[in-house]
This record gives sequence, structure tokens and C-alpha cells, in this order.
Amino acid sequence: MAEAHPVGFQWVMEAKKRGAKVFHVDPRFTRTSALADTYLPIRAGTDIALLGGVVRYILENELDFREYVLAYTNAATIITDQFADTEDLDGLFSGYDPERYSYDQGSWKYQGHEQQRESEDTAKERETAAGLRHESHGMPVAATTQRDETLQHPRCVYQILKRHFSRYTPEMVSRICGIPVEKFEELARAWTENSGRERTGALVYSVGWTQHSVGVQYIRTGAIIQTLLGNMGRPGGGVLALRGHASIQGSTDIPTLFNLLPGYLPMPHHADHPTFDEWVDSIRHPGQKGFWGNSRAYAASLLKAYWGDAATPENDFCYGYLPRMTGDHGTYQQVLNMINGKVKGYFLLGQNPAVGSAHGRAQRLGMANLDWLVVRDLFMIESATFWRNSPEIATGEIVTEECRTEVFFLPAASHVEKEGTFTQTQRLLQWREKAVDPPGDCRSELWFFYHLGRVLREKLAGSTKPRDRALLDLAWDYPTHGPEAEPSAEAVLKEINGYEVATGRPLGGFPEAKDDGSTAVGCWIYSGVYADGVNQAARRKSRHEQDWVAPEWGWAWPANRRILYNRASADPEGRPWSERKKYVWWDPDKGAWTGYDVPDFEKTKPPSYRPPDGASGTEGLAGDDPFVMQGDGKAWLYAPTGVLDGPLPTHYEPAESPVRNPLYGQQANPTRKVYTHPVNRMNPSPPEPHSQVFPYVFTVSRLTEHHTAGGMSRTVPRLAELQPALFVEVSPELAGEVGLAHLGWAHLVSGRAVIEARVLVTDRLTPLRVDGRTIHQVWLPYHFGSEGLVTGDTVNDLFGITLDPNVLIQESKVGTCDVRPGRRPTGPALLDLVADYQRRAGMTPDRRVPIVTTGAASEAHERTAGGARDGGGDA
Amino acid sequence: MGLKTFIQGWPVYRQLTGADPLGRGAAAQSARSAALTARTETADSVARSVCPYCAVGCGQRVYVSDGQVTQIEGDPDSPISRGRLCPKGAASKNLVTSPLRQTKVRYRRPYGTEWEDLDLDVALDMIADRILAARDETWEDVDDQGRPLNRTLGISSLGGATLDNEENYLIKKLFTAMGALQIENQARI
Amino acid sequence: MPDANSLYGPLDPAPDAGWVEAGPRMGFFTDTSVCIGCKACEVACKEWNGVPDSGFDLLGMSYDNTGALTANSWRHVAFIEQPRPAGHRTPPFADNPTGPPVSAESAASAAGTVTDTGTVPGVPPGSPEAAARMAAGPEFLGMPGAQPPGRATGAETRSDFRWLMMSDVCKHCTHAACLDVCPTGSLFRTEFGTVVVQEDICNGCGYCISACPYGVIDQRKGDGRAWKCTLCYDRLGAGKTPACAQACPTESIQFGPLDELRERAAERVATLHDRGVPEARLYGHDPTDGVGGDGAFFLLLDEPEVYGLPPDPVVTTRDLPKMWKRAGVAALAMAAAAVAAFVGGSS
Amino acid sequence: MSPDRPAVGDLFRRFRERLAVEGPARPGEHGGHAPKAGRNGRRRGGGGEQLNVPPVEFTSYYGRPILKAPVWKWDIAAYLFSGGLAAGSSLLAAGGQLTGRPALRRAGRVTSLAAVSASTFFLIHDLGKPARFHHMLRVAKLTSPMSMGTWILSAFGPAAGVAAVAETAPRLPEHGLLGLGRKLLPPAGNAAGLLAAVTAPALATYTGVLLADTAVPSWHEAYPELPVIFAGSALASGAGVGLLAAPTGEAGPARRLAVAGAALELWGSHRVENRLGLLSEPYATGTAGKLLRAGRALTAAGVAGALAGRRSRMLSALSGGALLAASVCTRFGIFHGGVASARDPKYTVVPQRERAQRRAGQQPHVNGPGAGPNGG
Repeated sequence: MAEAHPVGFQWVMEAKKRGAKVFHVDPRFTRTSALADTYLPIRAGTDIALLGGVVRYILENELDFREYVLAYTNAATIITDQFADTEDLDGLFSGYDPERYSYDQGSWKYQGHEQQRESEDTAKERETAAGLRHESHGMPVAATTQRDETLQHPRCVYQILKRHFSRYTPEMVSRICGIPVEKFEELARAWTENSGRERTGALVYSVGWTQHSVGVQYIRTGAIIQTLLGNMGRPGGGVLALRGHASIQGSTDIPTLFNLLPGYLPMPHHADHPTFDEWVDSIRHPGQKGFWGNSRAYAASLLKAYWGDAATPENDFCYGYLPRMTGDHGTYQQVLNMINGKVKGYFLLGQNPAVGSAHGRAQRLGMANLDWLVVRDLFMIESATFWRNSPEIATGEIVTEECRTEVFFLPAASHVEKEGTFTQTQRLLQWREKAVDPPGDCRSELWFFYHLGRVLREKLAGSTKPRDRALLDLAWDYPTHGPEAEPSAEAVLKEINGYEVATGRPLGGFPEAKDDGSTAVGCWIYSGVYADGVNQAARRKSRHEQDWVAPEWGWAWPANRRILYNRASADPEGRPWSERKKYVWWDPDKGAWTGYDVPDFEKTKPPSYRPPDGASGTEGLAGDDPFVMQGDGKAWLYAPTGVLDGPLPTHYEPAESPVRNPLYGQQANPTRKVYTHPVNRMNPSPPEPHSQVFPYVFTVSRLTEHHTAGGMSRTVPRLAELQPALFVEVSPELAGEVGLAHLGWAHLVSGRAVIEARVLVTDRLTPLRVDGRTIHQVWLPYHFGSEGLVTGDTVNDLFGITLDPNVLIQESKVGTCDVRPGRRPTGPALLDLVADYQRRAGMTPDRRVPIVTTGAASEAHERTAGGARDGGGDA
Repeated sequence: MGLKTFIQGWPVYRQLTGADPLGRGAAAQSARSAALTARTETADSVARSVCPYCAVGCGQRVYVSDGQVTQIEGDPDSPISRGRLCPKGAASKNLVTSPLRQTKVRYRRPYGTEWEDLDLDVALDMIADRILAARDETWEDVDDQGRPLNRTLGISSLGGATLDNEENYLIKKLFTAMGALQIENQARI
Repeated sequence: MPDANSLYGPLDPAPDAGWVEAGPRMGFFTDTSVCIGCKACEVACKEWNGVPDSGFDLLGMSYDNTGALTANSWRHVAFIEQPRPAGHRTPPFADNPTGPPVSAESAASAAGTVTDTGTVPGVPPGSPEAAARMAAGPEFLGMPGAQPPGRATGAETRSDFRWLMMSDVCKHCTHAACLDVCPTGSLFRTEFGTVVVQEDICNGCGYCISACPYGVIDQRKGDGRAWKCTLCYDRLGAGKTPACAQACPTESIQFGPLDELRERAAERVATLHDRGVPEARLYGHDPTDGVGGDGAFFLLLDEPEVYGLPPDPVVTTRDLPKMWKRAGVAALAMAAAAVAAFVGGSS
Repeated sequence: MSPDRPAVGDLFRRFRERLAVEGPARPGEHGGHAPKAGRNGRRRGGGGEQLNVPPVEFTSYYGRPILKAPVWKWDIAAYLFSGGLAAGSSLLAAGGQLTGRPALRRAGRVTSLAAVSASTFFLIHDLGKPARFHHMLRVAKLTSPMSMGTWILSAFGPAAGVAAVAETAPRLPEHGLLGLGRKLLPPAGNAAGLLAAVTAPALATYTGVLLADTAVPSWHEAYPELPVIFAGSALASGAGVGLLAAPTGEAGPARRLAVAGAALELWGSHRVENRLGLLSEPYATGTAGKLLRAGRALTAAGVAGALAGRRSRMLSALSGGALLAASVCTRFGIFHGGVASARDPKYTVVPQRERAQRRAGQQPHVNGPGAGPNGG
């Protein structure tokens, strides 16, 4: 955190000043470790084992915050007897389909819900990264559940959890992670001792956590701990993601993602969502509790914002105009399609995949096989110059004179040359004022896309093709200003906030959204950012003039709420759990919820409220159901549906690992997304032979002095001089084993590429004792490329492409490689070296990576919900 | 300047007559030093901005003189950053004024070996033509069972997470309307 | 009239330098125990003061690629890796399969690296042995027996480790030799008690560079003038915080009236000692030390020289009166000898 | 790991052994960071060994110098000589003037002007911004030897100039305006010559303070001797001029000056090479050591020659040359000795460490953390 988010780290230091104990878990000793009270070196890719160990520690010693767990989580909920755990199936859950490498979730359900089958085709859900939808809400379950408040029922979530994690003993944690038992126990003790009624503990992760083939389950495990300890929805608690880009939160809220529409509305699927109603119901889930009950209004209002007057209730608000998904259209699938010549044109908008994405070679080969490429950036980045300056030029894989890709480089406007909002990592929108005009041809994306749309519409004017209607009917009349005709960002923000179609009055919040076409809302969760016609995101009331929650600085979605689910900061009766930790509470005199923050609850719904039978939507939520976006108003320790790789997290080895999974026969995530393609050969891992060809674990991350792919730091003298070269950090022990000298050269070889780096031999890295073996890890920063003031090989070239099944994010934080002293070969000799390694490791082009590595697969297949399945929901 | 003022401006004279006989302070101060002020005080305008690097969202104040950014520093009012910045944030002025910053459209024709210049409007027009061509070439109306698809898989986009919400909104809106489905983002990476 | 302590001893420098109604003396307190080595101070300083680049070479001095304070780096963050205990903290590598530490060898190799900082003398290479001792581990190979007493434990494996970081800067001494010896009055004492080079006056005589007991001030190539931290004289004039202190994320660099800073520092040391960090000590805070106390002082976690600071600096002008006396005697002797040579004896 | 590798640990042991042999600074072969070999705490250049200073232990940030070495180039060392020469020869001239030794007077005055002009050139040439040399006259700072020197030089220079110009009087025509000069110049020259002579000792000795008033360890600690050495060196060089220029008949005072100067110089340099302990090392080793030893030899030879050569013009001239050369060697030797002491951190750390310990009352110095509030 000190390494990649130094300014955020000031708050950790504040906490430390006040006596907080800081633990840091990282494969390498970083600037954060230097300031932490305890540092735990861990083998990359084993966090679930560590966190699972903590879960076990909590349950075995009954250290959970019982009152909280009983009232606010599904710990007491009883699960169907069809469910079989990894404990029974050697690392698989019931319902596994070894042909499709996916689960039928029918056997995971709550007791009595077996027959609800919204979307059991998890193979399809994986293709469409359905998991991402849950960024703002849980998957559906019916309101009422069977519970055992004593937590003794063998199939209640609490007992299932206990059994599932029973294997994660301190000794097992040590075997898997390489963390000594005492260290682990110190962590578990401190975490539990500092949670409960009087104290809270916070879990902070950097989004490297998401870059694993089990990334979502990493975060699930953290959430389970924080829920068991009562650290959710309370000040000083939570699971905090340190996101690495100024508006990466915003770019999923208002997504530029293939499977999402603004506000986490799903992109329609050709088979599941033929009609508007079916699409809306798939979001709304009739009969479900919680705020998604109104999704019809959000959906209708979005389409109204898109197609304006053309969108009417009669024509389903032009629902028909929306393109349909048929499967995986993610960025990595796209790249492989590029290599196969299926993609004509490619836009890169402030993005540098040649350096920043996994398997840089595949990225560049893909770009070299396009008809045209548009790059919009501040600087000349590697992705714009692959045709003249890339490793493939040196190896002869790309020949400039034979590369047909037509490249447009359009200079972009910087953050001070345009106005607009960023959404930072805690969902806070902050408006930026424009300071100066952009120089020369530099333009904002707002300008580019507005005018691109204008030109397209002009060119299509008069077209009779049905396909062009969507463009021609588009509501695309934004006011512009200035000599360059810059569109008004405030006008766009107003549309995002939503307004009354008749009067143009900006909405005060999403409750005002209507499903009859009388309102247009660009992104329902952002509704309220322009309440009362005031740009709430531009508020800059000094921290000195308001309390510590600072509600009048910027605007946080939803409804300017700073801590989600903050109803949980009060006990079921609505009283603060403790005076020290009071945040939001029920005021019986006023008959309303009050506190420091905007209550994440209906303002006047008393704690005593109990829903009438059959109530759904918000009425369905009881006065003590704090998790208002969840189908049952409870925090889920066990996910009966929605998480594609299991209702509970399980430790699986990374896709590339030198270690056989000590926990189960199932080596790696059985549902991970694998692409079998000649360019994408994965290094062998046990139980496959030859894994010793790539004996070392490598992991990559950021340096304080640089930013992601380096496009905004290697080009900036002030930063370039601070970290002027690519280096690899190795432990003294590995340096000795391989024969590396400080400041000398080393090269790293994977099944895809070879890169070279200067060597830093440092005591900050340590070998680990894993399952009786000594495992060496090396670390590199991934900022370097061939352009800019300081250059170096691209570390991400080493990675292959394997994705998390829930969100299709690649595993690019851990891989295996060999480390050799000296500089790498150049030209064709480099390809020969890789080929030699592929030969030694048996990585033949036709080799298929074994997904299932346990005999229990067939049994798991039997254990489906009555074996019944529906093929693809061609309803 | 008269001889008198010249003499009185002479530090030695000030040493002999003033409170700084050793000539180590007041007497040695130059006219420039005496007149020195922080350029932030004389700026034409100040913009309240936000750091473009990571997602902590540190407040920035952007000072402008004569249409040039003269200083970018932390905004002390911000409850997030309290006026502080990391090295990247502190280098923001260097970022926007970097000598490597590209300000002209560059064009590489197929099989070309060098960059060429291109007019921005021409570029925009050429890109529009190529979009329509790619769209026509790869358009899918319906799937094999006649269910609507309304899309092209011939166009891809990978958008940065350093773009504004307003920009992402327009990008998604336009691409969706043109049937381009393969719109992706750093958030997937 | 100058104070009796004008050259040495406790003194409030601004009034002594003719600032009749000077405000409180302003300064820096740099608390290295909370420094995260982010280098924001280096960048913020360069951005505000328009300081040029200082080289793009990998120095291998842990994460320090700046090397030292130079005319082109007015803040310098030092990084020291040591296989030593860090206060009360749990040993980071306890029970890991480690061998002997390598910090010493790595530091020794790094002692040889050079980069063109665009200044003279810039960052010259140094003595590998001294570097190795700075980072000496329990078992120090490479130069056997080169360890000061108290370092060697002969352990075969490393479990302890600490990473020291420290943002160095001009000390703005109470008795500033650079200022005293400056023949042009370019270096002068400001109304804030700080020491500033006036770029419109400096003629690059270089005297200040030899005079500084901390090796701070340095000459910029091509330009020829001497440059160093001004404690943001222009910002202070406008009532603003110096750029580095404003940027510092963790308040490792604190700016304020020196008296307050000294109190705060004393409390901080006491706190750290209570929390089991006995190695915490202040540096440059004492008005009775060799330079009359620094305007920019530090909380350190190891000996000063480990951070590249002199252990016991004394302002050279302390001895100036004696020097003039010796010169006078020598001059008289010279005159006498001349007279004698001519009057004594004939032919 | 790959089968073609030796057992774990072997390479590391070899790596360490190689490192122990080569000395660790070996990044030269990668990335072009050629280590500057030779300046490496334990190594000592010729002549140092006889001193037998035991290898001292000290720590420093990556072994880098703590001080910034003087940026003064050769011309400051040259100035030390030329300034002294100007002073010495102006004394010689004044003596000649007062005791009726025209040859000495003439040679002295001319040399003095030449030398002081050279000095001014050297001073300005060494500036980073020569065009701003006049900024030296902004202030008059008692705390700045260079400032004082500037004012001394501005008094001495014109005087030496007038005195030298006066020597042209005999060559001027009898009548006319220049004739007036022919009458007026000699008295003016005499006055100026005496003025120069009065300021000369200051000019010769302040340079000792100039070097001593720095943080350069071996210069600062030598502050009691430097003015003496420079005074002696100045006298000797002045005497050298006399011996070169004057007929043996007039050269008596020059011989006596040579003896006196040599005595002061030798006494002083002997002291700095022995009294300063560790800080004497830079004067005894490397370039400085060679120069100072050469200086001593030349001085001795010069004096011997001067005394022996009462009758021989040739021998006198040779010894005069030797004395001048000796002065040059001494000045450059002292200069280089100081620079060397600033470049090696041990000369900064060790003496300060010892001083601090003495103050702390002989507590054994425990280095490194974990040894208590004071120890680390």
C-alpha cells in the first residue's frame, strides 16, 4: 500500500500512531513491509489457504462476533442435502460437469429453494463474466429461508463452513503458503482480538488479488472473515480494494465492458434475453427482496437516455437495438480473434496492452494482424509503435514492410485540459475543473467520440438499413462550446444522473426513476450526483469545515453513502454496537435512522419492521436486514448461487505452479477459463510431468515511482530518473543457486517468452519452505517497455492467458519460469531458446492442459440437483 | 540610478550603516530576493482537480499563468489526501508538460515504415469510414436460430480506466448503438 | 552588533543577521521512523524549484537512484537494507529457509556505481568496505573481520531485517559555514533563519562547497553556480509550506517553527523508546552542537554515518579567529624575516 | 531446477569466494557503471606504508564521500603560488629599494606585478561565472577569507602595479609630458612599493586561512601551520627571484630570505605531515605525498645552493629556480592533500567519531542498532 498508494497509506500510519497493529502479507518485502509491525512472506497464489486458515481459527475457537453473525449473515441458513463439499469430492463441489468444466449450482441451494433455477448454465455465465454483475448486488434467492438459530444443524452454513475449512490448520497453511506456524498464529490472534463490539479490523488488498485464476474467491474469503468478525458496514472495518487507476471504479460503474451496461445492468444474451421483459426479469427476479426490485425502471430509463424520443413503452424502449452476447467477447478472446484475423479495427483509449496486458507477444501479434488501429494517448506508447519497435521486430515475427495494420495515433487531452468526473476507489465521484486548453491536436475522449458519432450519423443519414436505426435514433445532441466544439461534460453528467423527460428536471436519486418512459437515467446508481441541478461531484467544502466523514466533498454512489451496508454498524435493535464505533443508528424519537453517514437503509423503516408474507422488493426487507442489495438481506458466508467456482472458497494452486496442491487432488481451479491456442502454451504444473523445467515462481507488481504500463511515468523525466531500469529482485539464496551478481544481468524464461533484467540481490526476498521443498520466488516491476525515456523488456510477456471464471480477469500475478545468468539471446536465437524449453517441458502445440486432476469428477457430476439440467434456457 | 542610491544599494554600505555588520543577512539580500514571491500567488487562475494516476483520488490544485500550467500541488482541503501527493502525483505538471508529449496526429499507412502527418478532421473522417466498412463486412443480424444479434464482432476497443465517467458513458453509448460489442477496459485486466 | 555567539554556540541567527523584527525561526523535522521512501519530496522539490534531472542510471543502492544531495537533487531519499532487528517488530524472515545475508555484498557492489548528475562533484563512487559495513549483517562475508564491534553475531541464517529510509536535505545550520565563507553575499540568512543561495549573485567561486560540513551544496555543470535547498524561500514568503513537506504523505517531513518541532521531536523519541525502538535518536536538534543546531534536523534509527551524515560536524568558522591570529603571527614573522634579511649582515 | 546445475549452494559459495578475492565492486561489466578503482579505504599509494597507519574501520552511506570535494581546479593551487610569489618578491623589491639594491628592486617589482596579474587571472578563471567576478566587491566579510583576500588583493595589486611601472622611468624621454612622468614616477613607485610591501605579508598568509577555513579535514586541522608554510614558501619564492635576477653582489639578502623561508616552510610541512594523525595521511600519500617530498628536496637543494653559491652566479640562479619549483610543489602538495582527505569518507567519519567518543567520556563506541538509545 505504501508502495502503490502512498497517500492512502497516510491513514494506516494514523491508525498505527493510535496503536493499531499492521500486518503485511506479500511475496516480497516492500516499502509497506518496512513500516508494518509484522511482515509475512507468502508464496504467490496461496492467499486463500492463509485466509482459510484464519476462518478455521475463528470457527474452531468460536471467536466470531456471534450476535452479528446470527442477525446479519446467512450462518444459520440451512443448505439442501444435495450439496457435497470439496471435503467429500477431493477438491470439487457437487454439480461439476467434467465436459464443460463448470458447475450446475442446483445442489448448492438453500433448503427449500432447490426448484428455483434462474440460470444454472454456469458455463454460459462464465463466458459472459456474469460475476461482474454482482459488483453492486448479490445473485437472487427467495426471501424466506430455513434457519437454525442455534447453528447446530449439520447442514446450516455455519457447520458447513466449519467442516469445509477444517483442513486449513496452521500446519497446512505453513505447508501451502510457506508461512511459519507462529507467524500465522500471530496474525490470526491479532485479527480476532481486534474485532468485535468495541473494535474493528480492516482488510486492505491491492487489485493484484483479482489477477488470479481464483481471484473472486480470494476476495470472498476475505469477506467471510470480515463478516464472521463483524467488521462489515462498520467504521474502521470492511474489505478495501486499492484500485490502481484514477477512474477504474467508474469504468465498471459506467462500464466500457462487453457484458455490462451502465449501473451493472447486464448486456443482453441472445438466448436468455430475447425480449425486454425477460431481460428485465432476469435482473429483477420477481419475488426477490431488496433494491433490485425496481430494475425495470432502471432499465427503461437507461434505454430512454440512449434513444430518447425513439424509445417508447410500445417498442420496449428500443430494446431491440441492443447488440447481443453469444459467449465470451472479452479482451483476451478478442486478441486471439485478432491473431486469427477475425477483427478488423481496434481502438486503444489510454491503454497500452502491448505492455500492460498478459502475454504481450500475443497482444502485439494480434495488433499486427488488424486492418486498422486507433491509438489515443498522451504519449507515443508501445502499442502504437509495435510495427517498428517491438521484440517481434527483432525476432522477425513482425516485419514492418509486411505488416498491413493501418495506425492512427491521436493525441489525447490530459486531466487538466478537460473537465469531468473520476470515481475513486471508494466510489467517490470528484469533478475536475479544466485548467487549460489542450495543445495542438490533443482532444478529450468526449470530443473524439461525440464528433465521431456526429460524423457517423452524417454519413448514414438517409440510410434505410435497419442496422443503422440504432445510430440514427441515438439521442446525440449534446451542447458544445469553444472553438473546438468541445461537448459539455456537465450535460453528459446530467444525463447520467437522469432527468424527467417532460420537464428536464434532474432526478434527486434512483428511487425517482420510472419504468414508463417518463424518466431518462444514464446510470441509475449515479442518480443524485446532479440532484437539484447542482453538480454534487464538484463540491469542495474543506475538510476543516466538516466532520470526519466529510459528506460534502464530492459525491459517493449510491446516494452519497460513504460506507455501504452501514445499517450493520448498529445492532438489530438499531443501537450502536458500541460508543467507540457508533456510525449510523435508529433514533426512536425522530422515528428515523440517523448518524454520521447517509444511512444505507430506508430512512424511516424501524428495526422492528417485519415484512408481510409474500412481500418482495424493498418491503421484503426486515428492519434488521442490513445487506439491502442481497436477495435475503443477509451477508453471505456461503453463496448458494452466483459464484461460478463454488459456494465457498477453496485453495487451488495457480494455473502455473511448481507445487502439487497439498490440499486436494484437484490441482487448480476446475472452472478456470483456458484458451487452447498455439501462442498460448501454459507451463506444465504437477501432476503433469516436466514442471521442474520452470522451477521458480515469479510475481510482478508496481513500484511507487512508476504507473502500470509506464505510459504516464517512463515518459516523465521526474519519475523516469527515480527508477531508470528494469530489474529483478532475487534472494541471496537464489543468487547463489543460479550464480547471479548484484547489478549483473539475468534472463527469465517461460513457455512464451524470454526477458532480461538487471539483478538486485537483496535480503528483502526469501526462499520459502513449501510442502517440504524450498521454493524460490523472484519479483519484477511490470512498468517497462521499448518506448519512453527509460526502457526495458516487458515482463508481462512471460505470462500466458488463464482467466478467473467469474470475471474473466487473467492470472498475471503468478507464474513459473527459469532464471539464468547473463543477457538473453537476441533475434531468432531467442525463439530457439523458447522452443528448446517448450520441447523439454513437453509443451507441444496440440497439448491440452489437464483441467480435472482428481478421480472424484464423475462422482461430483452425479451429485447434481437430481441430475436435472436445462440445456441453455431456450425459453 | 543616482550615485546616492547606488551607494546605498551597495551591501558594504549597508553593512557599515545597518544592523548586519558581518554582511551575512539583511545587508547581503539582493533586490531580486527581496522582491521574490511564490508563483502560485501571482497565478491567473487555479483549477480544483484530481490526480490522474491511481484511484486514491488525491485533490490537486492546478495553477495557470499565461495559459500555461505553472504548478500542480496537493489540495490541503481534501479529506482524502490532506494536500499530500505521492511522487507520481507530484510529477503531474511534468506529465502534462513533458517534452515527450504528443500533440500532432500521426498516421502510419499499411506497410508503411514511417509516421506521416495527418489532419485531425481527415483522420476522424477516415476512421468513420473504416468503422462503417468493418461494420458492413462483419455485421450479424441474427443467430442460426433467427434470434437477433444486432452486432459486429469486427470492431474492438480497450478503454483506459483513466478516462472520465462522462467519456466512458459516451463511448459505451456510441459503440453500443453501432452494434460494437467488444468494448473492454482496464477493469478486465 | 554581532552576538558573542555569532560564530559558535547557541544563537537565534536571523536577528544576528540584521533582521530586526524577524519572526520565529522556521525549519524541518524529518522523522525517518515513518518515512516510506516514496520520493514524493524529491519530485515535489524539483517541480517547484525547476531543478534539472540528475541522471538516469541504476545505482543499485537499494531503491536509491539519486545517490546524494547535489545541485540537481535538493532532497535525497536514502535507502539502507540491513539484516538487523527493527525495534519491537517480529523478525520478517524468522523460520524461513534462509542463508547468510547479502546486504553487505550488495551495498559493496553498489559503492562502485556512478551516474552523471550534471553537477560537480556530484555522486562519486565510494569505499566498498565502508558500504559493506553500513549494511553489515550478522555474518559479514567478502571482507572478513571488517566489522565494527557489536555487529558480528556469526549467525548462519538471517531472520531479522530492516529497511531504513531517510529523506536528506540541507541542514540550514545555525552557524552555516557555506554562508560565512561566501565572498559575494550570495548565500545569506533569511528572515526565517534559513540559508539561501541568491542565484542572481552567485559567481560560482565554489568556496561554500568546500566549507559545508554535510556535503550538501554542489556546483551545477554548465551553469557554474552553487545550488541547494532554499527551504522554499519564495513559498515561505507567501505563508506556504515548502513543497517537499506539503507533499510528504506520512508527515515524515514536518515543517514549522523550530522550537515547536524540537518539542514534537523529543516527544516522538520518547514514544518510540516506550514502544521498544531504543535505536531512535535525534540528529542536529541540539543548539549546543558543533553547528549550533540544524534548522533541518532528523530522527534516525542508526548511526548518522550509516545515512551518509557526519557523526559530529563542527562549523569551520568556529576556529576562524584563531586562524586569523595564526595568519597574523605568520605575517609578522614574514615581515621580520624580510627586515632581518636586509639589515642583518652585509654584501 | 535444471539437471545441468551444481548442487544448491555451490555457486553461492563460489560467488562469495570470487567476491572476497576480487573485492565486491564489479558492476563495471554490466550497465557501464565502471567502478573507480584505487580509492578504496585500505589501499594506500607509494610512500604511505612507511607511515603504518593501521586500517581504520568506519561506515558510510554506500561508502560514498560525506563531504563534497573542493571543486577548485589547478588554478587555485597555482594562485596559492603566484600570490605568494607576488608577496615575496614585493618584499624583496622594497628591501632592495630601501637598501639601494636596484637589481633586486627591479626584479622584485616586475615579478610582483607579473605574479599578482597571474593571480587575478587564476582567481577569475576558476569562477563558475567569471563575468560576475566583480560580485566579490559587493560585501566585505570578515568571516570569509576569500572576501578579505579580495580586498587585500585590491590594495596590493594597484600598488604593485605602480611600483613596477615606475621602473620604466629611466627609459622615458627627458622632456615633455612623459618627462614629467620620468620625474614623478620614481617617488610614486617608491611609495607604492612600500605600500605593496606592507600588504604583502597579509597577501601571503591569508591563503593559509582560505584553505583552513573549510570542512576539508586535512586543511582545517592544519590551520595553525598553513599560514606559516605559505609565509615561508612565499619568502623562499621571493628569494628565488632575487637569486635568479640579482648579481651575486646584491644577492645576500635573498640568500638569507631563502634560509628563513625554507626554515618556516620545512617546519610547517613537517608538522602537518606528522601532527595530525590520520589526517596527516593524505599529505604523505598519493600525489600530495610525492609533491611535498619533492618540495622538501628542492627547498633543501635551493638553500644549500644559495649558501654555497655566493661566488657563482650560475649556482645562485639554479638554486633560485629550485626554490621557486619547491614553492610550486609545496602549494600543489598541500592542495591535493586536502582534496584527497575530502574524497575519502574515513577522514570525515573517524576523527569526528573519536571526538564524539572523547566527549561522551570514553564510552566504547557500539555501532549499529539494537544496542541502546546511544549505541544504535
